Amino acid sequence: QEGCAPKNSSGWDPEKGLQGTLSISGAFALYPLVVLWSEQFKEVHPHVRFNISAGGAGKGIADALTGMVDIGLVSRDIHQQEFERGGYVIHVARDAVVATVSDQNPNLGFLLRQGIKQDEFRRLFVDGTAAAWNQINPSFSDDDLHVYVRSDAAGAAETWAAYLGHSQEDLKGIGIFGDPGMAEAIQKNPHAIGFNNINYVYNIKTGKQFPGIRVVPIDLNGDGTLAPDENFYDNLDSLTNAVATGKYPSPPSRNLSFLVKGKPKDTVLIEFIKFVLTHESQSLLLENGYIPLNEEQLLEERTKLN
Amino acid sequence: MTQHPLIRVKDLNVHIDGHHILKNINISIPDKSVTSIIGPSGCGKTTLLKTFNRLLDDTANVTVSGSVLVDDEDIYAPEAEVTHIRKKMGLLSQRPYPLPMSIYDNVAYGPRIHGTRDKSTLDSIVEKQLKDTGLWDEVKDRLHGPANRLSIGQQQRLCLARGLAVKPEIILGDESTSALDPVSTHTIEDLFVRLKAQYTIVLVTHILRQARRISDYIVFVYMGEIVEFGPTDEVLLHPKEELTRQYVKGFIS
Amino acid sequence: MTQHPLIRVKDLNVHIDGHHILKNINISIPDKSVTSIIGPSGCGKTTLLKTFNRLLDDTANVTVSGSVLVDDEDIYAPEAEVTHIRKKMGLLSQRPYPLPMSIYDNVAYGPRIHGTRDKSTLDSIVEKQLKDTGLWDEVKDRLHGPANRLSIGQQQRLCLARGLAVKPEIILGDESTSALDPVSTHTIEDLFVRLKAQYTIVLVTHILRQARRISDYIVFVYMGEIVEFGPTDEVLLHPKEELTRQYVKGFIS
Amino acid sequence: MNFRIVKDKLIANVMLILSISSVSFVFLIGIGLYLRAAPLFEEHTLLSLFRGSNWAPSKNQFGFYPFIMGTLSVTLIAIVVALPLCLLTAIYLTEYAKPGIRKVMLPLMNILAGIPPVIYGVWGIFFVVPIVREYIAPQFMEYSSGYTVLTGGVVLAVMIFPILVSIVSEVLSTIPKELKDASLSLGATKWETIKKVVVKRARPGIVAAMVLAVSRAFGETIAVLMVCGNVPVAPTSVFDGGYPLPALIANNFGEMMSIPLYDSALMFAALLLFVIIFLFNLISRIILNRIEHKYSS
Amino acid sequence: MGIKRRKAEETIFKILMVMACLIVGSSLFLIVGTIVVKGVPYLTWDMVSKAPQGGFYIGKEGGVLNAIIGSLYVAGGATVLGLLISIPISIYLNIYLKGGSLLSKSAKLAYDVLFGIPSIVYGAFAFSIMIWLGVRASLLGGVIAVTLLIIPILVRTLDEVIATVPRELKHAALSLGATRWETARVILRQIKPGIYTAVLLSFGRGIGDVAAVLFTAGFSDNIPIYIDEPAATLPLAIFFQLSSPIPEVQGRAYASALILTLIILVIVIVSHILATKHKHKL
Ligand SMILES: Nc1ncnc2c1ncn2[C@@H]1O[C@H](COP(=O)(O)OP(=O)(O)OP(=O)(O)O)[C@@H](O)[C@H]1O
Ligand SMILES: Nc1ncnc2c1ncn2[C@@H]1O[C@H](COP(=O)(O)OP(=O)(O)OP(=O)(O)O)[C@@H](O)[C@H]1O
Ligand SMILES: [Mg+2]
Ligand SMILES: [Mg+2]
Repeated sequence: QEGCAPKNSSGWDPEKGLQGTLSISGAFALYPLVVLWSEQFKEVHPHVRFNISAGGAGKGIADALTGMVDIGLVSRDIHQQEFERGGYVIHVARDAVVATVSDQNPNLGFLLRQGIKQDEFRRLFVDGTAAAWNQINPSFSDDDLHVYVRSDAAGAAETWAAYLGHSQEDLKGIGIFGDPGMAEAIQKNPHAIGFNNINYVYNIKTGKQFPGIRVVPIDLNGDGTLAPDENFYDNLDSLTNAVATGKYPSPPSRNLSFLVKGKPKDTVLIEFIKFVLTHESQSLLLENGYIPLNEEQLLEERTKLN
Repeated sequence: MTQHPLIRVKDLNVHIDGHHILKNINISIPDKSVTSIIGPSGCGKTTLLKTFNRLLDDTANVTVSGSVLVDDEDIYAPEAEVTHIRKKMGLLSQRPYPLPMSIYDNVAYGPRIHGTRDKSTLDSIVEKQLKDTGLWDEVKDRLHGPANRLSIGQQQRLCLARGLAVKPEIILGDESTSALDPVSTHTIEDLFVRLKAQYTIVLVTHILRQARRISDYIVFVYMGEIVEFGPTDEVLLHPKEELTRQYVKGFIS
Repeated sequence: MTQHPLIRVKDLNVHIDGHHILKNINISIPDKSVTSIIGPSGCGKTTLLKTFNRLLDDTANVTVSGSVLVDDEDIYAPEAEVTHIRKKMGLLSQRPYPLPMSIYDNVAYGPRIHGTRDKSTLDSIVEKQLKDTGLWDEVKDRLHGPANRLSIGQQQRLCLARGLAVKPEIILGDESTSALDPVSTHTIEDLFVRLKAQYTIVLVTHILRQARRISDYIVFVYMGEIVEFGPTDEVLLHPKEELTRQYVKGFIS
Repeated sequence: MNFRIVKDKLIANVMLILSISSVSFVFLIGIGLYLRAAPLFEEHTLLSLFRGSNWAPSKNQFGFYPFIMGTLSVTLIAIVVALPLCLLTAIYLTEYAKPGIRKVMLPLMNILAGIPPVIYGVWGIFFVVPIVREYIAPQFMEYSSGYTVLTGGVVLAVMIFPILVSIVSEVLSTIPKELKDASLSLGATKWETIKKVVVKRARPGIVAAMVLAVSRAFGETIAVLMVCGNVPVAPTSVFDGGYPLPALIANNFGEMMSIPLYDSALMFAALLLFVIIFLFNLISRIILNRIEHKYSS
Repeated sequence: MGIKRRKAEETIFKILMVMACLIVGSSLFLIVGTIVVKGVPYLTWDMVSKAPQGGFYIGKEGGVLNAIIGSLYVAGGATVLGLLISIPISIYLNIYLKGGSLLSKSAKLAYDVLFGIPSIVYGAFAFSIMIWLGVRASLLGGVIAVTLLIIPILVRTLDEVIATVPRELKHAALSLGATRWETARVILRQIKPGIYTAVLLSFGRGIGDVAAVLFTAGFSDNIPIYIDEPAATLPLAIFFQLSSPIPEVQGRAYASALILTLIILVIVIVSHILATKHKHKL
């Protein structure tokens, strides 16, 4: 039974059409999506084989840069050193990170009405000195303040930190493992604040926020109230719209990307990436809690292939 | 049998793994005397001694029925206090097993758990017991060395010393001299003879001469049954049963 | 000593843990005869037998110096082949240790590793050895039962049978009858006497009568030294050394 | 006949090679870790790595002190919790328990040895974190999130239960019955026999099992990192969060392995852990040898 | 110290022991209980009979057959490989070598150290070698990493058990002219229950570990057929599904954990049967 997998040469065959093998590895966040895409791609090009494995963004990058795989799946910013080693990045989807509190939070009313300013977030997550809510904003109650951050290295935390002008290691608070862990910890503690990827806050099917957890709006213009055009958190549609149109800033919205080594030349690879960048493929994103690229972004990414 | 019977065994039956090892044992062992159990290898002598001490208790697949009365107390009664019984009866097992400690600590083990803490008392107990068993000279320089480095014969005497140090009322010796040279054997036999003034002694032995030399009564066991029981000379010289006659023939001739 | 000396020991010294256990042993053990080693418990008899077989090799803190020649081959030479030597010499150890398998497999173990595979050959070897040692009747119904459930005396005979099944040229028996009743002892003694026609036999024994009955030569060991070595009657009846006289006194009187 | 001896010799040589190569494997790992950590030494002194308590790789600050303390405290708590419980359990199972209980418990241990650490972590979040937060911590302080070194230690303790109980029971069950009988017939109670004879005889094995369990505790990763808070600050009480070295490695390795200096720092963390485990084992082995020497036959 | 006090001491310790046993037992039962309670509702026949179809990880059709098979391959392969390596080593250290020789001492130390090295480090180590050799994440890589991980467990457990075999037994076999190897086989027979314990411990560790397979075995939805293909493993599938935002998928994580538990249960039972069968023969 055991032995080596058959190797087939990659390229175009007049009889079979596209044929070859694509190896992909990297971030868990993108893995389910890529699996879906590959299934659909195979319906059109049945002679293309996929080897997809998950193992973390760094693993994907390392694999791609050493030529072990064709595509590395990345859910965080690419570091300078990784570009220097030949990393070539094509964005394929967007995601957003939002601040979250429990719906039992004593300040929930205030929070929903006036939002939190960027520098207040900075005081919450980076300074780490505030012990009570009213030390952030005098109009809040004097309840204890508990700040939750991610204990595992995660794209979400990195992105949230980038929004505050820092990196993940600068975030101060109690470390919680994983996005689900964070959502649960927030639900259980009325005095806590944390952050999540949007798909852990909104029910994808209904578009509503999960019970027990609420998004903290960002007071984008810092005027102390939440204007209607800053308030798009009611359901998933309006939020993703805001992300797609750039109303919700980036970061904390972020790109999910493919990393390949050097500009792609292999036909199968290019075809697959092109396929991912079609509207049809992008439409899969929404129902999975991710946000499609908008028209300009799609164009921009496609030109990277030429 | 003029003396007061100290151990009374009634209708004792032992099954191991479905084999009937001891069959309908009924016997009264007299006080302050030496009783020897003789019989061919594998006839159940060791098993019999172990039932006196309830050492078969935690072996798998063993059932014991009947009763063993020691000082009129049934040791197989549910309320019987095993530790107490075992202290009263010192079993010297057939295969010597030194405890994993020094020679000194082996002998001091019993007195210590029974409450003797005083160093000099322990010292004198150890010395006395080792001298009694003729081991003192051989080991006095390495009392604190590991006991399992001793030769088998030395181990046997050590285990004797260890067993006697708790001053049991009843001594059950299972071939206690089997690994000993004539001189040491003599020492131990003398010891038993001296001890019988105060204690009740039950010995298993294969050496009929030894049985003759030191015992007052003899039990002959054959295939798990008691064939004959009586005063030494009667059993050895004028056996009533044909089986016994056969067995002691080598001795008589 | 008319016979050809089969085992020649030269200047053998054994130290264990810094204690000098065997001192300057020089002896030639004759072919096709029974040589008995006697001596008080702890004098080094077992150790001596073990050096013949290189069983001390893997014990920590043991140093052996001198040479042991078997058939003119020095078994302590660096190039000596231990397995071969051990097959040639069957050591029957003082404390019987059945291997963790059935009674049958215990006896068949040796023949099997030495190449006998045929079932019926093995069957007959097992039956013969068990009959020779007088165990057959006692165990024939449970040949495939575990060997460690046997009584000590049965174990001893089993280990004898197991050791003889290998057909060693030299038999080293360490108190091989110590746990046996007179009848079984007799069987084993007879066996040895029969075997000596073909084999060289070295026995350790404490029973001087037994030494007298079966052995041609006697070695008397005392505190790690050989005190006297000679034909049986000479050593037992007319000892040259005072120490020997003392030791065999019990026997003579 | 000769074939057997040749076979024996051949096997001996193969085994010798296996044994030696496995010993050198330790060196290989040590050297490998050192080489991969080496870039870090070009910019930092060893002392500053040990003593520094700031962890900010992007600002080139690599202080490992909090992680070392995190590792030590979580492991210590785990051992303090697990050791007495497991010893008593193993003794109970081998000596006192009815065969029925024994037959359930020992296989259960083996099943548990195979449950993935993630599940222990999840279990810790479900049960241990709330208990610490709601019931234990409030006795001592105002607020604790429940994600503390104590929680980590307890979860870790539960994780090493199987290995401790299994090995100790295995060792205890090999003590010959005759030895126990010898002590019992001197009038010792069963407990005295266990305390003074069984445990003594089994001591090398028990100590070895303990050493193994501690080693395992040092290295256990996922379950601990899920519950111990992972704050890179040296804990000052058991209700503080902590950040053990293995957690640091596991957290960041997959994400950051493509960044050279970060990678080196993680390999240095592994090297540190390696050294800690090595020293611990060396010391306990020296002690173990003393014991073995005293009681071996 | 009267008999009463001594009995009292025994009673106190007996109570402590029962309590310890209860604590250990109940914490362990709680873990299994959690898995059962949370996993049973999601445990369907599809879970064990199908590989993930497209969209399995967002709550659609499929199962974790790929991971079940991957795990069995990885843990089974590693256990067999590990036994082949570690039985000879522990025999060599205990039977061939003189007690207390330098090699045996340093080997034991080495294995204790290896035992404590986190599985992530084994994973990283194997991964470095794989990059160096140009081997990509695959079944083979996973088997190698897990083998490295469990060898110390096997060697040290076997070592401890062999050390308890009385020397007389070894001598008995040797003096029948058995070679050291044949003697070793007798001793292995004696310690068979210990071998089962060692195998179960290491198989368990191997099948349950995430970090060692994370980088080395990869993760793929295909049922692995070839040894150089990436293969999913159950713990990784659990780890991965647990982090999903979709409750359905999280539930399947517990169902997967339940499957894993059942696999181990089956193996425990089978080896128990083997062990008792052996005892009968003895
Ligand atoms: N480590 C040690 N330290 C000191 N003496 C030791 C050590 N190991 C063995 N001995 C001694 O070596 C001597 C020889 O032992 P051996 O077993 O050969 O005696 P033996 O003649 O067979 O006695 P027995 O008739 O009782 O079997 C004994 O006195 C024993 O105490
Ligand atoms: N599990 C078992 N199945 C069958 N027979 C058994 C079992 N266990 C013990 N026996 C038998 O019980 C009998 C009694 O054994 P015991 O040890 O009491 O004999 P003994 O008279 O002391 O013999 P020895 O003089 O050889 O020591 C032996 O024949 C032994 O084989
Ligand atoms: Mg007996
Ligand atoms: Mg001897």
